[in-house]
Amino acid sequence: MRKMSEVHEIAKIEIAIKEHASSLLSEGAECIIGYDKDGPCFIEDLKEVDKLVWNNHCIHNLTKYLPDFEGKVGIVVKGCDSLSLVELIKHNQVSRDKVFIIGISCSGILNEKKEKYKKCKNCSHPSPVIYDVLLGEKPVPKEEDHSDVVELESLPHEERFSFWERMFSKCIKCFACRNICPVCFCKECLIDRRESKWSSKFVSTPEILTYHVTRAFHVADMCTACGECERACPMKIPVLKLYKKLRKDVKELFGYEAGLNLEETPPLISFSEDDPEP
Amino acid sequence: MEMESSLEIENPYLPRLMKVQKIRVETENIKTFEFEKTFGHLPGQFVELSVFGAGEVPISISSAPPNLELTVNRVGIVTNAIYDLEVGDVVGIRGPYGNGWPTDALRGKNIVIVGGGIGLAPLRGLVQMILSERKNYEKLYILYGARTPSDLVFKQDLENWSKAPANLFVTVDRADEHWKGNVGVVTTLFPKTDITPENAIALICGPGIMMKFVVKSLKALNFEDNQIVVSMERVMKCGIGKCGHCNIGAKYVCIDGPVFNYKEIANIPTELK
Amino acid sequence: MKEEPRIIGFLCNWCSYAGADLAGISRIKYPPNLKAIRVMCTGRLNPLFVLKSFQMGADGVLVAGCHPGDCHYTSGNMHARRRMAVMRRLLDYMGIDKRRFRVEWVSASEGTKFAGVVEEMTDELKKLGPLKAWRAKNEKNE
Amino acid sequence: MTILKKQNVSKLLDELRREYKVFYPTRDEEGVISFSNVGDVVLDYSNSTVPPKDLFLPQTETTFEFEKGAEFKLRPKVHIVKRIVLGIRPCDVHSLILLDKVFSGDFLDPYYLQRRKNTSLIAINCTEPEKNCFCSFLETGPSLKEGADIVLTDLGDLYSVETLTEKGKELVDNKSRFFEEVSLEQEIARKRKAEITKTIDLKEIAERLEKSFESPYWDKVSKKCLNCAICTYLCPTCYCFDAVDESLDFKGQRIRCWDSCMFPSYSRMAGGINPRATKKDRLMQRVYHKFKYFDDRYGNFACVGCGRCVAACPVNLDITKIVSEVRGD
Repeated sequence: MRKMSEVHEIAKIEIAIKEHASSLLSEGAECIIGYDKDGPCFIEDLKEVDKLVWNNHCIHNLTKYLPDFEGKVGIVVKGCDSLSLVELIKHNQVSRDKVFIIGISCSGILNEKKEKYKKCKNCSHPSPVIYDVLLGEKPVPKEEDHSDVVELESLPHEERFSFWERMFSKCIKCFACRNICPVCFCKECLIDRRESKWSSKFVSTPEILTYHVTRAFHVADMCTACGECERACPMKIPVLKLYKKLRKDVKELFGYEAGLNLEETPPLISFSEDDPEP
Repeated sequence: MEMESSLEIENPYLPRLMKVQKIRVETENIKTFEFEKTFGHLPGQFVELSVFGAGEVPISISSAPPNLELTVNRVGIVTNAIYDLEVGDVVGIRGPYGNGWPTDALRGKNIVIVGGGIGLAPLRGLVQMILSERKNYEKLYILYGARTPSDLVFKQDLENWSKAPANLFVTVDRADEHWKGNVGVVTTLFPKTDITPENAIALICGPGIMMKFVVKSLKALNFEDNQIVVSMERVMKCGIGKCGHCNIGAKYVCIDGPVFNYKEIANIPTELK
Repeated sequence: MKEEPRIIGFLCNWCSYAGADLAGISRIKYPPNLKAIRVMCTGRLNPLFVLKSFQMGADGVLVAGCHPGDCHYTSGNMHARRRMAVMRRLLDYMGIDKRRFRVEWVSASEGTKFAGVVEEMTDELKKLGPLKAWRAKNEKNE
Repeated sequence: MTILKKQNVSKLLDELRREYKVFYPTRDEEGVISFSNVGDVVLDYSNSTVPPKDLFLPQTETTFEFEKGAEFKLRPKVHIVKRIVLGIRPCDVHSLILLDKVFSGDFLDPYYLQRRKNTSLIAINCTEPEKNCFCSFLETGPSLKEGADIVLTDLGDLYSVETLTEKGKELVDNKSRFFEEVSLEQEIARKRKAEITKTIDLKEIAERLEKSFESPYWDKVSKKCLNCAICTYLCPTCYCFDAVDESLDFKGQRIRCWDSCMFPSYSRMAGGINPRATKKDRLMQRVYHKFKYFDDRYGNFACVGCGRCVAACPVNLDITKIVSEVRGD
């Protein structure tokens, strides 16, 4: 249950979102990417600003949609989402001056059963790291939780493999994890390229493993563990456990965390003389 | 596990093995392959052609029966594999599929044939058929356009048709130094002809954008929708109305087409993209 | 018959491939378990190469390139070093023992080192046994 | 009436397994429900996460193998195994009736039809639908009147058993020791009636869709679509498939696998032209195909109201909302 003060806080945020949306649209913004009662929404008309909400359905990472727009847009961004936005800007998918960031400090989104979503349970960045305006009270960031990764690491190889084998044998290759991922911004995915024969349409567990490991590797230094992939998965495969491992390794090996600032060079497109040996 | 008696179903996915008998180079990227004369087909029908290991693609038959000739442009994985075939190589063929041109409805009519690029392939068999029983038809116009002179297919046929009792007009989008004919897209040929909609049927095949503009030109000449017949191209995987890919409205290009009366598809806005 | 380990080696054209060649012409004995694939630089290595190797039946994968600092293209191997470090840990996490994926720096003059690496790896893979789990199965149960 | 006591279900299952390959709903550790022939049977489920259509149209299957060489060989791979699907829901049974229409006709699909012919269906009526179920609007549930061989209805500690076909009757007769004949008229009254709460407005949908080809509504509603294949892969009536060759050297196979009209590659022709190039085109195709084109061709909507696409869409696209809202103006 929410405390009364929190309810007030939520209502205040919603009003502020609407106000910012109105002024942005009247200043000529192409669109406001926010939430309505059905999830992601795109407000282009001042008359529709009232549709915007801030409540417990606002789980989606809206930064996914930013590269679809060319003009100036306003976007509602939670703490976790802001990390993806940093990556998008860093990788030239979004230009900073074309986006007005309505940042929201968020204490976690509740699902239908009034429990925190899985991805919100161990939130390390409740407050946006990048914003033009910040709504809500700024909570303190927590250390990122890697306990589930460590737990799996401690198992013997066979058990690790059978864990992933069982998980990925469920995969139906709907590609929701890839398509919802903000940092999977390639226009054409390697996995879809039939010419190269690197991937097969034959759905078998090794083939699925190859897909997921390839994707994990491709987003290794961009993944911000926003958790959208895992939330989207209809088969409830804990894919985040894979990506979090990469975040952990990249941090341990190169001291880098994706999504935290715009200046740092991504480690997998750079190197240093004294890098650790593989 | 206990086996139950199997249904007696002929497997429509199983191709017939056939050998390439002759190959003719049409352009830099287009070749015509000749096979045994084993099946009866209608001009405008197509087959599913397999190169095992590469895959299967729908290819329209470019000859009049009983000859079986397939003209292939290399654009993807499978068509590139087809392009590399040699005489004697084994391929798989399923079909013939589709409805073909409405040959009966053409009798006693003035016929306007408009082809663009390799789109002349499904029309070639029709022209051959009409010329072989010329007296059954009235005037015959053949309008053909390609990007450049070197992209013109069936050069020998074009040569023959120019001497046959037909009005042949050929154009290219871009000429080279040897080209003495028309230059411009295929629709620029219409003013050079005396085509009228009276007792006429127009049959079109070519890239989507070309067909769109040809339909426009024909309508400007007062052709009715039902006097226009088009042959459509879509992604196809099965050729027999199962896989869903070639769906246009309630129609499947593979079993309801590929030849459509323009009236059938005119109301669906995505049809001629 | 016991299955012999199969190793796929991605060898850099400018050093390790020549190193392997040198091992050969110097008649240094080493196990015949490695199938070499020449790449122009270890920086060319796509993670898919490694995954596909395991999927197609390799028990081990060796990536060998120029010593850090000696890359023919200035820094290809330096990039590879970072990527392979991540890859190696990731594969291990997925259940492919670290020892099945090795990255070594072997120069054109290090025939002996090359032979040693292959020998060591073959021995290790013999102990680990075949990696069946990742191989492509061709039929899902009906 | 005939009844089956709940405690006899597993015994019946064991017995059936001697003669048939039996598939039934199972629940995994993460709570995903799917049809399988191993694991514990779960019959108190609302609906499976994945529809049982893959038992008839597998996600991947080999249509034939080929071998190049001195003699060229083709080997078709049609599977003929006697099977039973136990615990299939009415909506999913109806989806098979729709798929039957697609896979028969002028060309018969032996892969699908062999499986259908050799599979008996023991359905189970719905007494507790999910919040996204809207089968009553499509008359595919919550109770089943046709399409299965046997229908069970949960009456607390027992199931009432109705046989709908000769095959079903034979099955019950052969295994009569697991079933009981009782007069339980009062029990029928106890039958919980399923409450469908979700609605879909199908009034004049064909006309409304006909008129809205150019409607700006589609631009709006399609903007958030991610073009993943959840909605189509989890749809029990989606049947589109792709066919590709997989080969190494001289041997190989032609496989067919599910494909989705939500993928750009679905309609992209070799050479790059794509008649359905935008999200909007693809979403429209899905909706039009389900509620107009399929109806025009086969006389039914290609939707059975199972609600899976609504429940699983990661961005809350709701086809019932689209169908109810779309207007020509």
